[in-house]
Amino acid sequence: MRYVVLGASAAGINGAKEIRKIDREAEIILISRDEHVYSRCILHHYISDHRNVSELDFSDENFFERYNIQWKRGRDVVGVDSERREVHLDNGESVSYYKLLIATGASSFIPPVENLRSAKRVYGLRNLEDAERIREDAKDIKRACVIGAGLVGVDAVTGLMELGVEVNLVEMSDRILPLQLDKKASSRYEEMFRKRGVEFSFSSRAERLEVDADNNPVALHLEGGEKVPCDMVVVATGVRSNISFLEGTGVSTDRLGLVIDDRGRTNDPHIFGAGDVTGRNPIWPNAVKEAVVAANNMLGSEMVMDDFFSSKNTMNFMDLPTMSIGSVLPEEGDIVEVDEFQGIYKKIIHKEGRIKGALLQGDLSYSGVLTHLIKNRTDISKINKNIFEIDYSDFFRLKKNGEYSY
Amino acid sequence: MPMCQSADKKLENFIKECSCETSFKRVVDQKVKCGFGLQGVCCRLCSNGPCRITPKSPKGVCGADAHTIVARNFLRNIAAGSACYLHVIETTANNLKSLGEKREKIKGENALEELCEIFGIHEGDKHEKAVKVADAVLADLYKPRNQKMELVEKMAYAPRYKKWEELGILPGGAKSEVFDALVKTSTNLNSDPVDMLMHSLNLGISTGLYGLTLTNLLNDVMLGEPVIRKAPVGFKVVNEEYINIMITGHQHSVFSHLQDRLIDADVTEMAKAAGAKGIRLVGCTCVGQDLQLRGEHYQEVFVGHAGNNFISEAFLQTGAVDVILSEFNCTLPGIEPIAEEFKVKQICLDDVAKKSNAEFMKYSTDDKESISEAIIKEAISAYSERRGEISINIPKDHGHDDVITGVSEKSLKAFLGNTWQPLIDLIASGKIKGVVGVVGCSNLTAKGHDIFTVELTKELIKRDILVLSAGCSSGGLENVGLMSPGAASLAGDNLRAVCENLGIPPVLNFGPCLAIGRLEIVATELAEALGIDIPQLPLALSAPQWLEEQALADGAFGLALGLPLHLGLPPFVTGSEIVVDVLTNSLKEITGGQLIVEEDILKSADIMEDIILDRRRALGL
Amino acid sequence: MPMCQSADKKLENFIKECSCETSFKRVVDQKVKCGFGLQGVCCRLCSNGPCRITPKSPKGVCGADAHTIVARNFLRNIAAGSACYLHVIETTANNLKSLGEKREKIKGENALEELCEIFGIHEGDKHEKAVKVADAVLADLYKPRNQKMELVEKMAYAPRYKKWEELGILPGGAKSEVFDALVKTSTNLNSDPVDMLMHSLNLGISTGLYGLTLTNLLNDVMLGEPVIRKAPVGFKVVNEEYINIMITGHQHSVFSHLQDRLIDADVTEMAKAAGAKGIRLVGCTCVGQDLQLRGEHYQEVFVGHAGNNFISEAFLQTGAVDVILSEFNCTLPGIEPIAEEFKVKQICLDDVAKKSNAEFMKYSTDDKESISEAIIKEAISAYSERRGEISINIPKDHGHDDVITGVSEKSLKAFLGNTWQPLIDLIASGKIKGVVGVVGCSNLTAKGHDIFTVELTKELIKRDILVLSAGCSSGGLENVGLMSPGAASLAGDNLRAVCENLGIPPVLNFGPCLAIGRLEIVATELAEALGIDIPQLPLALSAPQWLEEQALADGAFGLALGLPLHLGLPPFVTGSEIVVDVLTNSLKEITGGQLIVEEDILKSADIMEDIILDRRRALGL
Amino acid sequence: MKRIRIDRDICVGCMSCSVACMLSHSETENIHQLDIDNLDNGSRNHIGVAADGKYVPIFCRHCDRPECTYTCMAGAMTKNLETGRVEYNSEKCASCFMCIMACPYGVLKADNRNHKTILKCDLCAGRDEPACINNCPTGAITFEEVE
Amino acid sequence: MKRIRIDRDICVGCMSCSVACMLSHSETENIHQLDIDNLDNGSRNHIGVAADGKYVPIFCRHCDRPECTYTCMAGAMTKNLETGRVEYNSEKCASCFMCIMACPYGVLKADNRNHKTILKCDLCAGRDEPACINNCPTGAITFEEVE
Ligand code: XCC
Ligand code: XCC
Ligand code: SF4
Ligand code: SF4
Ligand code: SF4
Ligand code: SF4
Ligand code: SF4
Ligand code: SF4
Ligand code: SF4
Ligand code: SF4
Ligand code: SF4
Ligand code: SF4
Ligand code: SF4
Repeated sequence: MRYVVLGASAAGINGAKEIRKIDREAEIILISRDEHVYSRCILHHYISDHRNVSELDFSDENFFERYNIQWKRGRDVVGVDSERREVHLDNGESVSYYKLLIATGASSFIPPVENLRSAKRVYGLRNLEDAERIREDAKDIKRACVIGAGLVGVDAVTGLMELGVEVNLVEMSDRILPLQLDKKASSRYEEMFRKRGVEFSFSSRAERLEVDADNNPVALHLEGGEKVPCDMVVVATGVRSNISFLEGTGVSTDRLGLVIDDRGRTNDPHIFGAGDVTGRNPIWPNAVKEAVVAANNMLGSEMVMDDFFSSKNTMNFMDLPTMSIGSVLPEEGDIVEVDEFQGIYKKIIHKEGRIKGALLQGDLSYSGVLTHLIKNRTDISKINKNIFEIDYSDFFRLKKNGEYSY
Repeated sequence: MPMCQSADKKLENFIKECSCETSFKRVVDQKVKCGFGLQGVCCRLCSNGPCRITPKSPKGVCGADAHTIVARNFLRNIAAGSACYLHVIETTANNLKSLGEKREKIKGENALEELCEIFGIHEGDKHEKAVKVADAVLADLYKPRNQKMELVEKMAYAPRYKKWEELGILPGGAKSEVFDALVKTSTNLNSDPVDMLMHSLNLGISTGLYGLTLTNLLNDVMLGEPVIRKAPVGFKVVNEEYINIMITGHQHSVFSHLQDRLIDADVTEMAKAAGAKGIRLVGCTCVGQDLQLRGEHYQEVFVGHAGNNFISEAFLQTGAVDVILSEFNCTLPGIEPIAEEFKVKQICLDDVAKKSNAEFMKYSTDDKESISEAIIKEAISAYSERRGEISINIPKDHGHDDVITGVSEKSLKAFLGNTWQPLIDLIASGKIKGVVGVVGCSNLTAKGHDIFTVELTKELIKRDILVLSAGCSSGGLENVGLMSPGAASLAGDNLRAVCENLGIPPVLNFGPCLAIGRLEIVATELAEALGIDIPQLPLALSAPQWLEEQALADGAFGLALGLPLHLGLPPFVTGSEIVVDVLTNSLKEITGGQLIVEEDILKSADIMEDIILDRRRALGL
Repeated sequence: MPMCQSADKKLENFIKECSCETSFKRVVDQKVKCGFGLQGVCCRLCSNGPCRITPKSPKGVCGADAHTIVARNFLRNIAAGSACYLHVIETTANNLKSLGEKREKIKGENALEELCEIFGIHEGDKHEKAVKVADAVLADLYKPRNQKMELVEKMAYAPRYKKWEELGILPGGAKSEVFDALVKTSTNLNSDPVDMLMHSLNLGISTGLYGLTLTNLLNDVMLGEPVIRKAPVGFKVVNEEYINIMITGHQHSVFSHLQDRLIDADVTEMAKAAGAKGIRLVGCTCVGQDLQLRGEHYQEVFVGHAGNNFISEAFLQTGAVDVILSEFNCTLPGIEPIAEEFKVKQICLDDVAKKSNAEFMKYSTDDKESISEAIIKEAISAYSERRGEISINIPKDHGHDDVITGVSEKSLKAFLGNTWQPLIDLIASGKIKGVVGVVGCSNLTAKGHDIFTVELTKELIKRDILVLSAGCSSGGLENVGLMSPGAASLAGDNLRAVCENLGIPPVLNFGPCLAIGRLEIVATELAEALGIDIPQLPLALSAPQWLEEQALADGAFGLALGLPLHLGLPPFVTGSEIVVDVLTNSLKEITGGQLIVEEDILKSADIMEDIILDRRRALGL
Repeated sequence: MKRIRIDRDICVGCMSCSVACMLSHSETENIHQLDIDNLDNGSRNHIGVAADGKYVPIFCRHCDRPECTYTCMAGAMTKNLETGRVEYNSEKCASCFMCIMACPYGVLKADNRNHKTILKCDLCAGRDEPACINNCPTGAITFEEVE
Repeated sequence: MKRIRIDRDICVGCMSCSVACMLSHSETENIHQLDIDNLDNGSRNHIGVAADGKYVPIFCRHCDRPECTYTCMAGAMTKNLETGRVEYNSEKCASCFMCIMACPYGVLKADNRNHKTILKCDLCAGRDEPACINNCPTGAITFEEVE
């Protein structure tokens, strides 16, 4: 049996590994545009020169050899023939499959701001190539502008900052990481960034990019008149799923991306999907789990994806870690509990005995329990304990095989 | 920051804002407590150890089982606690002796007369008598173990003395009894838990009669007898316009010279020259309560009692304390970094209480004048150097102005018309159901800081039970207002009526933990008046938040007296069924006393109320 | 059954066959030792605890850090150890006083004269002098802490006394110093590790001069001075044809009356009537070694020393012991079930050593006759009742017949011709490289039972180092033959020649651990003869298998004397860098002493040899 | 595979297991050499205190479906298919702490010193057996075969 | 693979396992040289305390499906398919802490000093066996073969 996996990121690599785990004999071919296996989440470490390419590799050592997976690297898939069960590559090659796992991920989306799509030195931060170019260009430039203060945008800022580039971060909201952090937690980072020379333009949208004669950026003009001088722009405002190769194949997609069910199945019984290519729940662990689920189902073993909970994030900038789970901004009727001491900030929002969100900055020890409680909306009202001290001890339970459960 | 709660919410909020760490935070860090230690079944005496009792290893290497190990640990703790109180009475007696020899002022002449009466000292003028009283005490303390102490029979209630004699627990020389208890509890020596428990009772007797009772009575002579009066308490008592010295310890007589010197005109002038109005003492721990108890005689120099031991770290962070002057416990090691941070000068008068960064000025009666001068000098220089550098933040709403203090067995009896009859009548009629002494330390582990103490007290007074208190628990009760007359509104109908009638609160403040001895004199005198022995009184004792070894020694005295003694947390003895059974059960047949461990506040109140009701029934009330 | 090994293989094999469990098995059960306890960073003093130091909780609730907690635990252990030895000298002095008052036999008249010389007592006949000597000792023990003990200056080597005076560690009344150390180590009292370490040295001085040295000298007067002779040791010494009483403890003078009474004709008749040839004493623990030391005077009643403390459980299982008579340690709780099983009667003469199932006959000089009668009666009845029920199994090949015993500072000097010169010459010439005292207890954790002690000793004598020994380590060394003349063959060439020439073994037996004081007198006299201070001698001390608190107090004396002291296991202090640094490093600048912890046997020998070689060089040898 | 079975009722909070874990992950075999308040030492297990004050040993389960591995985008947390263990490779770890957040049992925390590595139970890889189980004086934790 | 089996009922919270873990990951072999209040020491296990006060040894499970590895985008956390261990490579780790968040059992934390590396149980890689199990006085944690 031959299994083909498209994509060498979280979903692709883990899916392939899972297939191998279940079936020691099957033939597995992994096809990826990427020439290297690398973690897209730490490209900023590459930019700042903390890691080289091989150090971005999140897969097991000698992954392909070890797990006996054939890798067609640097190959684009241009089409799928679901009747003949073949994928067509950009070099003309066709690869047949018994079952196919689509894990082609997503690519940066550059919004239609004047000149943004046409100018030189405007990059997303999604692929290694982006990172390579940014790193290269950073040698020649003085100032950079980053649009979008989500995780990717802030990652880009740290990468550039380490290289000594002056950075200005432009964001529509009033603070960085508006989806993950509250004002207090963001401010802490903003203060630290400012100390390192980073500037912020909040509540701002990009209006147009001014370029020079060589089509290099000169300044980003914001709505409202402000002008941010810059020699390079990094756009971190969103991604679009890589599904163009599925046009006309009959495989179901929608405006977000590839459509799959909770078993990773598409509308084609031999085609499965996982990860960012679905456009949904775009966080790493979900990509991995979806791939694991899909792989199991591909091999006939029933497994259901039961955890779509994706509002959970951690970050670690300038040695200050933060964890954000669920809703960190209170709504009416919510009870907010805050605990602050010596640089550690903890906030838990709960209502009617259920924790809705948690924000921890500084000390994340043992906090995984909160993720579970928030995700499952567990009732903690009977636990007579300081909410910040609730841990797994209050739910302790062992399965027969020694695993924990709830 | 995670921290434990306090019954005193204002204190709790103040601590939340404090910049330096306190015990309130560390108690959370230390929340995982070793089960072996809690049960008392860990032994660390020798290099074959440490040994722990478990199902697979039910004996130490030497063969000691759980009972031996628990009893050894327990007796050693009690020996140390007894030693602490005996150290206090030894210092006190030495100070009295010196006062007599140097013919200094006797502030409590009546008290001296009464002591001479009890001791049988008739010859000499008052100063010579004072010397003889002191010598009698010291002679007893220094007897060898095979010579019974002579004052025991004079001090103890006769039926109790007889019982102790039958049981063979009358103490020989107190210091030697402690000494041999220390020997007994070493490796491959004593392994008999019952012998060790009896020795514990023996140590309890010397602790109670000498460490507690005699210290109070000798202090009465030197420092003035307690007089019932109103006094302010809490953080509000401290005034930043003065140079403030916070005192910690239990040996009030060590401050006799200083407390008078501080208000001399020339000293006040020196303070004014530095920009302050004068120098004042602020109370903390039991010595503060002792000053408060005798506050009638120190109205100028003593501004009031700020609170109990566990408020000391927070209190220093008001910035208003210029000097910490210690001579005993509780002087928390936790104050050291705070004193550094707030530039507070630390001075230690007795090396048993030496803090790492304190200046040691060894107190002796010969040096007391020069020591007072040195302290005054340090205080003024600390004030001058630090006030510009630190900020003052005194929560002026913390505390109360109208705490009733100065209660002793004498002042209370005098208040009732020089007889216990009114109290006996109130008890007989049921207006007061009974009496409970809620005494001893403050800790952070029985529900939180003073929480058990305060809630238990509220429960008891709701049930018309009069509460007498002494020790750091008093420090907690008075700071939440339970020792002010207004607290009567929290009492049950009967008790409230009594209180409002007499103008007293339902919780009476006897002062320092030493005064537990005074409380026990009240019990003795009531028993005597009723012609019964102590185990028959409608009275119980609770040390809900006992903290230290001294508290255990105190408790041993209560048990020797035949009192039911409640604790809110078990001592580290639960690893031995024999020890637990003797203390909580068979002791009733031995001394009449009983240890009751109950960690639930309501159940504790129920149990004590039941005991009181039982005894009322037995007395036909 | 898994059990630890012994240097004494015959013992080990015997234990393997024993039916009752011994410490050898339990040490395996207890092999997992708490890291906090080992490091000394667990504190169990109060109800906010137990507290432990960890990276996330570096202070106890009260604020005590690792240094405070370690120092507190350590000082309290030393106080207890000191108390043990002081209890022994107090009993001994009381017995001497009684002997003088009742004008009983003085077996060591020369010894009495020498003591009077040292103490400056010139008036009265010998009995009156004996009383004065005893009184001088007791008076010192009972002084309050602020009065320095008078005999210290008389007993101590002058340069040492001067050093102690400079350091401010001259002890006040020994019992009061112990007492206040106990107070100091309670909650919220002392937190200064350096102060507590200095107090430990102070306690070491009283331990060494009073607990060790004076006990030996007073025993010399009452019981007869040591005379060098050959003696049998091991399990073989016991003869089942006699009624056998095994003694345990340290207070030999408590047996004075009994040991003479047992060989009276009428007592021997009573024994014969029961079917035995007589009643005999068998030695175990240090009191056995004391009898062995003075064996010249007790040749009939004392059959020999069976071995050290940890052989006691096995020895009882030979079935040949009819009575266990204890007055101090090491009386293992582990013997209780064995005594039950083998129907051995247990009698206790001092309540500090009370076993649960022992009959307590409180020793006092007034009751000694009736106590001896009672003991004899119990012994005969035990013999009669039990011998039919149990089987005897004495390994007659266990032990040696030719152990050289009776070595003291006097008998050794006399042996050398009443001068130390021969020994000094041998050291100067390099025939004896230096001297090491391998002393103290036996334990089971430093490589096994006596294993470290024996192997270290073999290493040292291989390197021509003369070994002096005292305590349970001697019990181990003699039972494996190292104290027999034949052991010379295991020594290096030089030392072997010396030994064969003089007819002595390379390991000299000073007797009980009390005799560590005698060893230290040898050191002092050698220093004096050479005109140097003790830290300059080519001499080191090792207590490789120290066991108890007493050993730590002993060690404190060694450190105060300026000796390098090796231990084979660390004391429970490694949790504090300050305490470790003071003991192992900066102490050299303070008293000249140094603690050396080395768990490897060869490295230990290397270290001590290096010290000796360094000092030889410094002396120009 | 074997898992550490936990019998919480007999755990008395002595923390010997945590000490053993620290020791087995320090440079020394000798407890006396373990620097016990040094933040370089961290235990991969911990004792939780539940609301009623009882102690609960919280140990990594090496879950069959380990959330931590799903969430780890650096490939540092992986489930070893052969041994069943959830392994942590600190070199790959990007200190993002997603795994801490993901473990529903709150088992994980970062190391005490630098807060960069995850204190992840490795079942004492490289040893015959986990150090903690042999150090629990009450037998509350044992190592047992499970499915 | 072998996993640390935990019998929580007999865990007494002595933390010997944690100390053992600290020690085996510190520079020294000798417990007495372990600087016990130094932030450089961290244990990779910890003892949780449940609501009823009982101890729960919390050790990395080296999960079959390790959340931490799934979440690790730097490849620092990986599941070794041969040995079954979840391994941590601190060099690859980007200190993002996603794994801490991901581990559902709260096993992970960052190091105490710099909060940069993950204190991840490595089953005492490089040693014969995990240090903690041999230091558990009650036998609550044992190292056992599992599937
Ligand atoms: Fe007397 S010890 Fe300390 S001062 Fe207070 S009550 Ni005196 Fe107890 S906590
Ligand atoms: Fe002296 S204590 Fe016990 S008897 Fe022996 S050496 Ni006397 Fe030490 S083990
Ligand atoms: S009480 Fe004993 S077992 Fe518990 S932590 Fe302390 S020393 Fe260790
Ligand atoms: S005295 Fe006994 S129980 Fe205590 S540590 Fe020593 S061998 Fe263990
Ligand atoms: S004295 Fe201090 S360190 Fe010791 S148990 Fe009490 S709070 Fe803890
Ligand atoms: S069982 Fe093991 S892991 Fe748990 S405390 Fe004991 S030694 Fe540590
Ligand atoms: S750390 Fe990982 S393997 Fe361990 S219990 Fe948590 S999720 Fe499971
Ligand atoms: S750290 Fe968490 S997610 Fe990772 S293997 Fe362990 S349990 Fe699973
Ligand atoms: S912290 Fe490290 S291991 Fe964790 S997700 Fe980030 S890169 Fe991966
Ligand atoms: S498996 Fe890992 S986390 Fe678990 S105890 Fe072992 S080393 Fe620690
Ligand atoms: S060693 Fe055992 S009893 Fe102690 S904390 Fe750990 S699991 Fe609990
Ligand atoms: S902290 Fe490390 S182990 Fe945990 S998820 Fe992140 S990278 Fe993985
Ligand atoms: S098995 Fe785990 S918890 Fe135990 S010592 Fe090893 S690493 Fe630590």
